[in-house]
Amino acid sequence: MVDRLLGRPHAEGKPESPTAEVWAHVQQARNLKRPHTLELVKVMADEFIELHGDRLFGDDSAIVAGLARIDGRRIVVIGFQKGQDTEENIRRNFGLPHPEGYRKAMRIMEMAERFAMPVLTFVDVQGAFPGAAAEERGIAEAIARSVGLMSRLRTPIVVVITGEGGSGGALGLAVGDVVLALENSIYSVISPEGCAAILWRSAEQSAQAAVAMKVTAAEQLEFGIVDAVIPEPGEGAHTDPAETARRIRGVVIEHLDSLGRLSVDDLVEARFKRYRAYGPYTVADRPSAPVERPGIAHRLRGLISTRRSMPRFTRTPRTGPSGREEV
Amino acid sequence: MVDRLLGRPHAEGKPESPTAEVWAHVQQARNLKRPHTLELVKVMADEFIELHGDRLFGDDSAIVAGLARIDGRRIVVIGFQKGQDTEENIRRNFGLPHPEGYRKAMRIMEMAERFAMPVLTFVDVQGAFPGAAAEERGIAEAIARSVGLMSRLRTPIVVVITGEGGSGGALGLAVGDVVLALENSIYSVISPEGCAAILWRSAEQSAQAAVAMKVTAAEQLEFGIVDAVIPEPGEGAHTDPAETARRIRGVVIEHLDSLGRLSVDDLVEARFKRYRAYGPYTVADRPSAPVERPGIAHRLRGLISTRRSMPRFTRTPRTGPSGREEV
Amino acid sequence: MPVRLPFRPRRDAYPPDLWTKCPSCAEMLFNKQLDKSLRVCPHCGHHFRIPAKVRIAHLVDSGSFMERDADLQPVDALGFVDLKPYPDRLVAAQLSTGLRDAAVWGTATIGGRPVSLCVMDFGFIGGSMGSVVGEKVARAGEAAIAERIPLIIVSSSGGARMQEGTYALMQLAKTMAIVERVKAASVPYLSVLADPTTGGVFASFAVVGDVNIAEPNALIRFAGDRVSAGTISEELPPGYARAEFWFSHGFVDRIVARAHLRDEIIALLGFLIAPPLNGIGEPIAAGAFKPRSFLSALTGALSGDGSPDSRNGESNGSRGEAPRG
Amino acid sequence: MPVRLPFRPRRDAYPPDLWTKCPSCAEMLFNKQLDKSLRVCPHCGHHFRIPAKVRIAHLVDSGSFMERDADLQPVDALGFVDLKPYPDRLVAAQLSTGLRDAAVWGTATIGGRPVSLCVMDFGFIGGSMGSVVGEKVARAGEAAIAERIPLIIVSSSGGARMQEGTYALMQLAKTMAIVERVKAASVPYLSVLADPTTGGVFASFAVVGDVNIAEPNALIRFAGDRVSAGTISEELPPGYARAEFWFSHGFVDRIVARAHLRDEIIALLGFLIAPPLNGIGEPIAAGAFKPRSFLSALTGALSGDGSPDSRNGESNGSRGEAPRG
Ligand SMILES: [Zn+2]
Ligand SMILES: [Zn+2]
Repeated sequence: MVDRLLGRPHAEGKPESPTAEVWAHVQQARNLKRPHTLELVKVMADEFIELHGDRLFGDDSAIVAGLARIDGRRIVVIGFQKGQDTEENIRRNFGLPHPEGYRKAMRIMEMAERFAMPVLTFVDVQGAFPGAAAEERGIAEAIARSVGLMSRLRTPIVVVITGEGGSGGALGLAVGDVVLALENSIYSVISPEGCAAILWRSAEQSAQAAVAMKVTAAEQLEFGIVDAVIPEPGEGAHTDPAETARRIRGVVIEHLDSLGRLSVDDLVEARFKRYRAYGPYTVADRPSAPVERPGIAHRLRGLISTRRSMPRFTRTPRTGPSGREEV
Repeated sequence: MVDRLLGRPHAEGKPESPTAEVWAHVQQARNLKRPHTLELVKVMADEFIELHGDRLFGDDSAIVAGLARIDGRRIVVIGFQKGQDTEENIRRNFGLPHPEGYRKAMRIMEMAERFAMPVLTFVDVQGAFPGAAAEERGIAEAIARSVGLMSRLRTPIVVVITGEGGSGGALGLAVGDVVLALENSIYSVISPEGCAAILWRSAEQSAQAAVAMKVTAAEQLEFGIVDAVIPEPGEGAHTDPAETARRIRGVVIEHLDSLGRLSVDDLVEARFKRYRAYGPYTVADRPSAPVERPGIAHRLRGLISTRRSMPRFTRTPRTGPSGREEV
Repeated sequence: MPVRLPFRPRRDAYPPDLWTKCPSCAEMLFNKQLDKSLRVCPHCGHHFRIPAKVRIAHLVDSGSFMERDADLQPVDALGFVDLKPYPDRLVAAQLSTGLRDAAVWGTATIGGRPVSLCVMDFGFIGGSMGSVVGEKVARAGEAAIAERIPLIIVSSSGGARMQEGTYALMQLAKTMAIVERVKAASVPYLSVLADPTTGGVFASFAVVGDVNIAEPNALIRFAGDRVSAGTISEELPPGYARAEFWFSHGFVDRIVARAHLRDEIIALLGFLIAPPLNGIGEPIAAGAFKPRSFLSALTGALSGDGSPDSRNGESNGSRGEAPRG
Repeated sequence: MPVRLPFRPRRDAYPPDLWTKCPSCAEMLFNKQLDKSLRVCPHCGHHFRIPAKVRIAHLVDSGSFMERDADLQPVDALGFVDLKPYPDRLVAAQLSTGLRDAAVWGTATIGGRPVSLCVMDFGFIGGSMGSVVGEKVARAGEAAIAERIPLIIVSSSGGARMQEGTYALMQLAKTMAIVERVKAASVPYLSVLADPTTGGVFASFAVVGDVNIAEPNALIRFAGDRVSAGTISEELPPGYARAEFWFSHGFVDRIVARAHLRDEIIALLGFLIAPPLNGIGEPIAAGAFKPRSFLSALTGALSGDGSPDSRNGESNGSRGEAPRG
């Protein structure tokens, strides 16, 4: 497990196939030398005070949270924290959070709301800790409630996917007004390994699964799940963490500015509509192809200036009464 | 411990001293044959659905909670549950709650607020479980938050002290608009044993401590901590649990009627002022004796008809600027 | 306008004259008898998984269910291909179940009380949640809010539908955003967790009911078997992640056998009633803590422009203090 | 109108020319030096308990503290007698500390920012909380709300004061009712837990700060030693119920040595700022979830003629399907 988590730097030469290229991207996203929340905050913030504990059971070292001053603004920063070496990784449970991490995050988010501080989250997690200790203390409940809280929190939320955006564990800190992603990050509904194990019944098809799920930041931008991709310096974020942090800082400040101009009511309503609108479908009795035009989410995100492309699939508007039948 | 919890029926003849009389009262309050929450609900309610779990860690069997229909009203009932025999007592942890019990109670109270259901609590607990398992999972935090929630819950709360009103563990379910007490119940800031161990440095002075703390329902009525005392049938509640339940039922319905006539805003404001006003003190530069007249708490409780006497001590109104000094 | 797919008998609509072997006690059960016992083994109590429409028929007042949005149709947004293309899987699932996707929602009465009901169907690609399932959950929640009737969701799902990628993941956020509004509107929500309720469904709407009801022995967990087996190896105790496990860990209020589920829901509906709205569109018992006197007094004290009284008046008036009965 | 008790030097105001033995490392410490190190052992870091006014002097901007309500005086409501009468204990404590009860509150600035500050004094009957302490905590909270300045409470207490019976118990409710209002008003609250913070003080305001700060190795627990020893016998691990224990169990945000406490508070005050009130006396960022369009749309929908079509239309409209592009 350590080996996999430590990742491998991608090969020097050109990857020989599109699949290999995607897999190299996945490995890049997992490179433990990429900067994590604390490394990013150290560069981005002039001041940072970490807060601890869920006030219920424990303090999860795989999720960190605190108060930061960035460009003179008071904000709350919450993010996943892998270690950069084996020792720290063990201490941080390989960056795999327990319920306490999300419950700490919720506590700090409610504080952010109370004191009118925007929230910035950094997402880089393989997934929630899949062991019994997390399960029996309600990792599912913690993620569900954190997602629900973020959907209605009355303060701006900016999300940055910095590495692995892994499944519900990632989503637990990834609901926001603006979702940014580092160039080499990934975002997926299940890890490529998990997907391959289930659909191909073989973990060896992980690269194929990564291709099929379209996990790369660029593809997620196309889907409208991500609003903007932040280019990484040099050979990737791990080669210049400080420059990576500075780039994130610039984009985040820009978005905090935009979001700060909205009323809290408009902000929360737009966020709701964004998530309410996600996911394409058609209506069977009007069998036209999915309409290729910007949807609600795009219109709303138009409120805030972002560099992004059109979502390829959007919801078909419901114009007539729905079909009904009796059982 | 079992022996002590099982209690001893008080002697047939007259107690020989006032101290012995108070101690007999304490033993009466602890008699395990007294009806506890589930036994009372069984008689009082036409329908009861127990709800379980704190949605965080566990389900505490020492605190029960559920939905009840009493006299056609939908209400929420929450209370402590000792066992009536050794086997049930072990299963119920001798009625000593862990944090999960208070957190379950809070969850159900919030539901009561959401669905506009009054809350009825039954208080009979020696105290919160004093072991490490409760301590480390935050029994203090759970009690504090439950007390805080009850101080502002936007639905009527009727509290009935049925046996032992033991310390913070009891208060965690005992903040309400009306606080009733069964005739033989006790209410104290610390158990007589605990008080004796600390102040007399000997648990043998427990009876003396009970006398000093004025733990009986009648004394608590005098203090204005309890609003009305419900007489027990026969030789005590344990001799006729069903009649005890019927008597409680009548008084509770009467108070639910009164409280239902208040607006929620008035109700919550009156409850706040009640607890805000508790506790006598004087002001040194106006060294008159404590004023013997009804205070804010009494005036507010006048909104609801209760059979009670005057509080003996009330807050002196603060009419001038307070003293200041520099350090 | 009823919309029906061409369908063949689904695989869990057993021929009534044949036998089924109970996977728990190995008893041979006559299908007709099994249907009569609501597909619960009369010998060992094993609860067979059941199709959504069978579940609905068990729960609602006869003839009261009005299905809504049966015409919602999934889309292959990713062009997803594993061992076979996603569209092929969809067509196969549609043909075998007669459903367009893994959830059915509509309005009905249960014991005479109107409800908004959404039921998942494990027979459709493992009850997985893609955009259509999320949309149906959302619409069921919105109908509950609009009509101030209880929301009931019966979950049976392997989790998010991988073939829809992060759109499937976003259904967790979509459904939770709706559930938050259901709660803010003081509309009751009953979550029924049937076998299995796992992954992203457990980690969103299924776990946050006002009352969580589980069927006996239902498998309920976030981390899937294969996923967690491949990641963390640890011994799991017997009964791990079953309904009774969740009861003792505080996440399930009630474990209710299928034969009693309808009565249980009727009883709960007798208690959990959305309070009426006040004049400004908020539930009269809304939980927001707005202590009347102290905040409005502060406004007067702190704004200092000389009209604190009128402001107090507005503040009090706007909170709609109608007399209570 | 300054009010002072006649007092003799309190027992913890050590004569500056004498030595004190550190109870932790047994080192002999010169009192003048000990005062310079804020009564922290320079050898082992042991934090001596300190009187409220010494604590205040450590924390606030010099000369900024304005004590309030120093004239509040406890009352023997129960006529309580144990080994000696409660009034005798009060007089003795007042004479030895120069305080009328176990808490001092007032306003001050810390790093230039105004705060409402309440500090407990363990030297006064074990820092126990009776009606006066509860009243001072409440008034400190009310001042914080009224002036929209942060509330800071430094706890050091053996718990509720037994001699005041259930009136002391009610202080838990009084103080928590105030803290709930502090939070509802979006006013920051910092709780500092000094050695020891136990019993009813830990189980009320001390545990629920927006940020909980503990001094190193401070004893913090609900169940008192003697009480729990007499009731449940179990082995307790080393470090049990110390500040570091609570940090790892999630109840303490920060453990801060006394030498850094003022700077730490100044840093936190730079972040935790009560937002301004809106026009109707609520904080602009108030947490109540009031989704604007859907509730007001519902009011319109439900107060009207109730025709299902218009209801649907409005319901859809509230979902905001405006023209796209
Ligand atoms: Zn069987
Ligand atoms: Zn030392």
